[in-house]
Amino acid sequence: MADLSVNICGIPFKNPVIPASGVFGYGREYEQFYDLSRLGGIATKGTTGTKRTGNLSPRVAETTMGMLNSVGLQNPGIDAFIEKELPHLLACDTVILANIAGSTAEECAEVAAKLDKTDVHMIELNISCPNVKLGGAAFGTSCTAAAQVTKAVRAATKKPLCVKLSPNVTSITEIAKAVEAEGADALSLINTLLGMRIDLRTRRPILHNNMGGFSGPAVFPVAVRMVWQVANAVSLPVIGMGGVASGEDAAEMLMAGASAVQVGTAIVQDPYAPLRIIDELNDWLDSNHIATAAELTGSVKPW
Amino acid sequence: MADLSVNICGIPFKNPVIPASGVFGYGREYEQFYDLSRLGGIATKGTTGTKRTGNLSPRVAETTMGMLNSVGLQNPGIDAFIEKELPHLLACDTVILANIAGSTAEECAEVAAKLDKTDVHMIELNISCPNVKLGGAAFGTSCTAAAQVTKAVRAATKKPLCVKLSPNVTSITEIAKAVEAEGADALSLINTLLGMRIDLRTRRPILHNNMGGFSGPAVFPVAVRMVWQVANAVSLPVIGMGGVASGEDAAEMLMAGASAVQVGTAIVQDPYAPLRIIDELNDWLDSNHIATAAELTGSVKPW
Amino acid sequence: MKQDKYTEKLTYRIRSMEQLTAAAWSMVIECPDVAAKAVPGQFVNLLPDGGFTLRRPISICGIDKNAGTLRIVFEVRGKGTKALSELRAGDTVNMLAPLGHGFTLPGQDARVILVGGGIGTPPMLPLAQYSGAKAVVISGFRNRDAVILQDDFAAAGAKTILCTDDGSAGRFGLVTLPLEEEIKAEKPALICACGPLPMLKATAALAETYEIPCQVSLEERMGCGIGACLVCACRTKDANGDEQYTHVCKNGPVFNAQEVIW
Amino acid sequence: MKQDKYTEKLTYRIRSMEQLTAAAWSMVIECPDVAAKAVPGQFVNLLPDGGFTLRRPISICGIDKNAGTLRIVFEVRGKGTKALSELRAGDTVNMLAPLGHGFTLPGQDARVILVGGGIGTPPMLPLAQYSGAKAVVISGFRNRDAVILQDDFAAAGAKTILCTDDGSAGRFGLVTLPLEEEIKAEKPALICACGPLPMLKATAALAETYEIPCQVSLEERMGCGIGACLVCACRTKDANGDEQYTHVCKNGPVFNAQEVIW
Ligand SMILES: Cc1cc2nc3c(=O)[nH]c(=O)nc-3n(C[C@H](O)[C@H](O)[C@H](O)COP(=O)(O)OP(=O)(O)OC[C@H]3O[C@@H](n4cnc5c(N)ncnc54)[C@H](O)[C@@H]3O)c2cc1C
Ligand SMILES: Cc1cc2nc3c(=O)[nH]c(=O)nc-3n(C[C@H](O)[C@H](O)[C@H](O)COP(=O)(O)OP(=O)(O)OC[C@H]3O[C@@H](n4cnc5c(N)ncnc54)[C@H](O)[C@@H]3O)c2cc1C
Ligand SMILES: Cc1cc2nc3c(=O)[nH]c(=O)nc-3n(C[C@H](O)[C@H](O)[C@H](O)COP(=O)(O)O)c2cc1C
Ligand SMILES: Cc1cc2nc3c(=O)[nH]c(=O)nc-3n(C[C@H](O)[C@H](O)[C@H](O)COP(=O)(O)O)c2cc1C
Ligand code: FES
Ligand code: FES
Repeated sequence: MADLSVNICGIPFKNPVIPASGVFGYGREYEQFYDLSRLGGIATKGTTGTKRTGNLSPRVAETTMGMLNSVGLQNPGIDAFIEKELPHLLACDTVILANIAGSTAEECAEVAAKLDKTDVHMIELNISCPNVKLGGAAFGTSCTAAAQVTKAVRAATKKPLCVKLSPNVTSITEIAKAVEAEGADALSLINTLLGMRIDLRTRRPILHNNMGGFSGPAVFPVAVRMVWQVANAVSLPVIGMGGVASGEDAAEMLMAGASAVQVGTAIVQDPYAPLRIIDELNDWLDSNHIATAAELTGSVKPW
Repeated sequence: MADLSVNICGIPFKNPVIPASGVFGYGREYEQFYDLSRLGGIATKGTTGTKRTGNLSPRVAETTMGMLNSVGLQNPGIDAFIEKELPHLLACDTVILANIAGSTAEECAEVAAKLDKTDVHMIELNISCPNVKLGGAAFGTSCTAAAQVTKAVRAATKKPLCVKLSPNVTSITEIAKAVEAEGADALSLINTLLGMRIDLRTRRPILHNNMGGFSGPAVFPVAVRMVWQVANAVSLPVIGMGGVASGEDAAEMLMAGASAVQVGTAIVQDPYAPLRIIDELNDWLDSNHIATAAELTGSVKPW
Repeated sequence: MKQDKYTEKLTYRIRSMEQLTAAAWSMVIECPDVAAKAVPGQFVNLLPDGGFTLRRPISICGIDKNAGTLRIVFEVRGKGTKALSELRAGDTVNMLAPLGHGFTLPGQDARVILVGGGIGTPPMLPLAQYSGAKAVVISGFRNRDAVILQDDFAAAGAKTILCTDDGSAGRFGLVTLPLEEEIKAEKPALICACGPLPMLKATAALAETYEIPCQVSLEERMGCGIGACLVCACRTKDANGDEQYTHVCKNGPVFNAQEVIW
Repeated sequence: MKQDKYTEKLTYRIRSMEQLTAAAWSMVIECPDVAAKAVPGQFVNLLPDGGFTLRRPISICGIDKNAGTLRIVFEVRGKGTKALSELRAGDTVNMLAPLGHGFTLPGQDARVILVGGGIGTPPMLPLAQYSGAKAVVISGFRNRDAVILQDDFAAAGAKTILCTDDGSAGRFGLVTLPLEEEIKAEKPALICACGPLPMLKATAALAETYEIPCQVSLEERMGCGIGACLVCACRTKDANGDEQYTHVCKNGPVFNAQEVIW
């Protein structure tokens, strides 16, 4: 048994495998399958200042070894989250990353301020949702906007702040540096790429939103590249995600520079995916005589 | 039998399926498998002002339903291309798109000027190669640089000029508009996404260049999205590519707004891929009682 | 599909596989734990082999708690259902089930009308078996070649009315005609329906006109199938009539017709 | 793999499949058209089933023009070779072959020394069969459990020298020791080698010292396998000693050792 524990911003994680925001709801649906305390942590569904109903359906399309979604931040709003979901989550004996978003920097800051008074472990600020008109990717694709929203949220909370970056940019390292300069404690990446599929029979986009967020094993090489670039550009810990579906994928993401990984699409396909990834990572470490998962982080030797 | 012919910039193509630049060399290797006149056209390997040896090996890595390459524009230089390869290609009875690149706008213009005096049908200006230090993606990721190199090449040739765009940008439509404004006659997209893979055993990037160009079925949803965005942003014909591997993929790319498709990675896997795609596109049109391939172009009805 | 202790939990053996029409297949799956819990109107979510990302939702068409089996009937539409149709008795299938909220049934002695359209017909069978002679099953198909399950409905003791769009089998025309006739003949306690949206709409409209409770099974493209990923939203009204988004996989697939915003 | 008239052209039947060691397999493929053209040192490029993008290059280990078959011997290294190892006689495999530039051999009466390291040993077999008693085959393996093909070399009539890194079979140590002994015993007309880079380097160095022509078979990650995609570059010198990039799949895999920039 390798030592899988990792530490990010002073928070101890049992293992580096975290269900990604948006695929795991608030965990309740997965409790029928296993004890959530086995997870490294849980990133909750993106929560905004007030309730949102999200986009019209269809909101999902399949792609070759991936998927598109256009949920559009459907959530009950921060007050309902804190009241109805958070107590249960905090009782789960795992690290809770509250994923937040908003149409304006003020909304994000307000949500963060409310969470600041709770026992949530970390705030993950999503500046990269491709499925909403305001905020979302608009924050994540400009250094100025990314810096501004990070600054506002930073002022609103002393909680460890992880900013979640968009891959739909010319230079993700510049955004990363802008966010680091405004006091982010960690970075998570990648959110979904922007993609599209068309139904040949109806000649309509499969998603009612026309375009949507592209995730899953297909995007893994882009995610590894960006994690590597960002980890080398900033001195913050990085949580890597995008296509992680096996223990070996997790090891690769850690080597690229991540301190932990999040798992999204793989869970949509199979509720047991995070447990399998934890086991496989452990087995891989053992069979390669590596004592700890933590020592993988950033261990790739570039040419 | 549906009518597969299409017309781009006044050039008639027998069918809309074109082997993409870089995977088909100058066609010679494929003649052992079939008659090149069956192809809609051929995009030749990127050619620069002088001979280039490319990057160190390994230059290729496999990804889930995709691949990375870091060839780095290995080619014999424009003079050797015109002298040794072009005559043979022009005798093939198909449309020849000469793909060109360079470290500076001047180099690109010089190459274009030399081609201007030949019978090549179209020039495809690659401003998006992720595998070279100078030029390449540096042109394709800034509106100013993209405009500048397009302007220089435009001044050097009266041939139909297709500019090949990079997907590694925040807004591909802005680059497209900048290039349109400088006189491009057509656009082709997408070149490869930037990706990375790591060898877990050696903890080294698989590619000697660390990062490389990501292509294949995995990237298809990004390509469809960008083709749709660009086709709606400019009034130039678009040649779509990125992951096309079947007749249905080709139909989807056409619906998104492409006038023809290029096929890269699918040919690396299977030399017969373009013929299969032509046949499948024909069968799909026939079984859907659609008379011409051309009428698919841009026929998607957004929500 | 790589087998490990986690996939094993979702792996079930196929007892039998039968082709019903050119496109439709009937599969019986050995799954005692699932069959024990399943109720009519619920669905299973199958992951075909061969590189698919998303599972395919298929309604439950038969529940045999003694044999410990479920039956599903599905049509080949795209690549995923094609792959499923290539499975044979003895093969295994990766399945998450039973999922969703099923039909809420009146007593067995209450008259129910069950309306099925095309491949929406299968989930009506367990209801017909429950209500037996008190059930009227009205099913509609494109044409003769698409007709399925009529013998099963008859065997359940239900009054079985067949319609086709082109009159090539049973009655000519839409299911709403015999539906209205049957309502007029004797008002049922409940109408249940599954099929294409226009059919569901028309059925719900008739139910409203005649003030009969109506439950409809909806379709939406799905991800997780268990209520977590929120991709399968459909528009419904809450008790106050306010629009809310609910999720077909968890709150449905069966909804009271009055809740649905058509 | 979907079958159509194009994939059919590249689809071949497996005649036999034999496990040689824990990791190594021997496959005989029915391919009269390929066998008719193939020469020693060439390779085949196999596309495993199951969602792989790239083909896997494997050297030809046996050419039977009468039977119309090729033999290959490969080791399970990653997912692709694992998938190939699961094929059985009667299955088919998607293959592009024969590819590349093979060995250029002297007359059958010339003494040749064939040096194979590990899974680089298989391409030496057709050479041994050609030169028979005039061949000396020196092969090196990690340990006893990895040893392959020694009986085949002996059956070809070649002098067969086995080395292992740990001395668990044959001689203890590297192949270069017996290689130098054999060179000294009688200078060969040619040395051929395939195996890990350090072994090839050492072999080439000895060949240069003793001024013996030497041909080496190189490995590089490949794409198309036919010389078009340019991903399999290796550094070689042209006649003037100028560095040039050549391609393992087309200009090789067999090169004159003197051309190679190590
Ligand atoms: C609750 C529910 C119950 C269903 N019950 C049955 C049944 O009993 N018998 C039956 O034949 N079909 C049923 N369907 C429809 C069935 O799920 C689709 O026909 C099937 O998913 C199509 O998959 P494919 O791979 O063949 O098509 P593709 O078009 O290749 O599938 C691509 C993606 O779109 C999704 N998709 C495509 N069409 C539909 C659709 N109509 N509904 C939902 N998702 C779709 C697929 O699941 C997949 O994710 C049901 C659908 C739902 C939501
Ligand atoms: C000309 C040539 C001849 C060869 N002959 C033999 C032989 O006779 N027997 C044998 O066992 N092996 C041979 N090899 C090596 C064999 O190609 C690799 O072991 C195999 O491709 C590994 O594939 P994988 O899916 O198991 O590994 P993975 O690591 O999963 O493969 C990932 C990718 O890397 C490539 N790759 C990984 N290792 C190598 C390698 N060493 N050389 C080239 N590509 C590699 C794969 O082809 C694939 O594209 C030969 C290689 C070359 C270039
Ligand atoms: C259905 C779905 C919903 C998502 N919702 C959110 C969200 O609310 N907030 C967020 O930051 N990311 C969201 N994401 C993005 C994921 O958290 C993750 O960044 C992305 O899917 C890449 O990881 P993967 O390839 O493992 O899925 C969502 C992804 C999916 C598939
Ligand atoms: C091995 C390889 C070499 C390539 N070389 C070039 C090139 O020289 N010039 C160019 O414009 N694009 C080049 N490309 C990009 C392709 O032309 C194409 O844009 C990309 O691969 C996406 O298409 P695909 O997914 O069908 O491969 C190359 C791609 C590959 C895989
Ligand atoms: S499919 Fe995930 S919530 Fe319904
Ligand atoms: S593998 Fe394509 S050129 Fe060698």
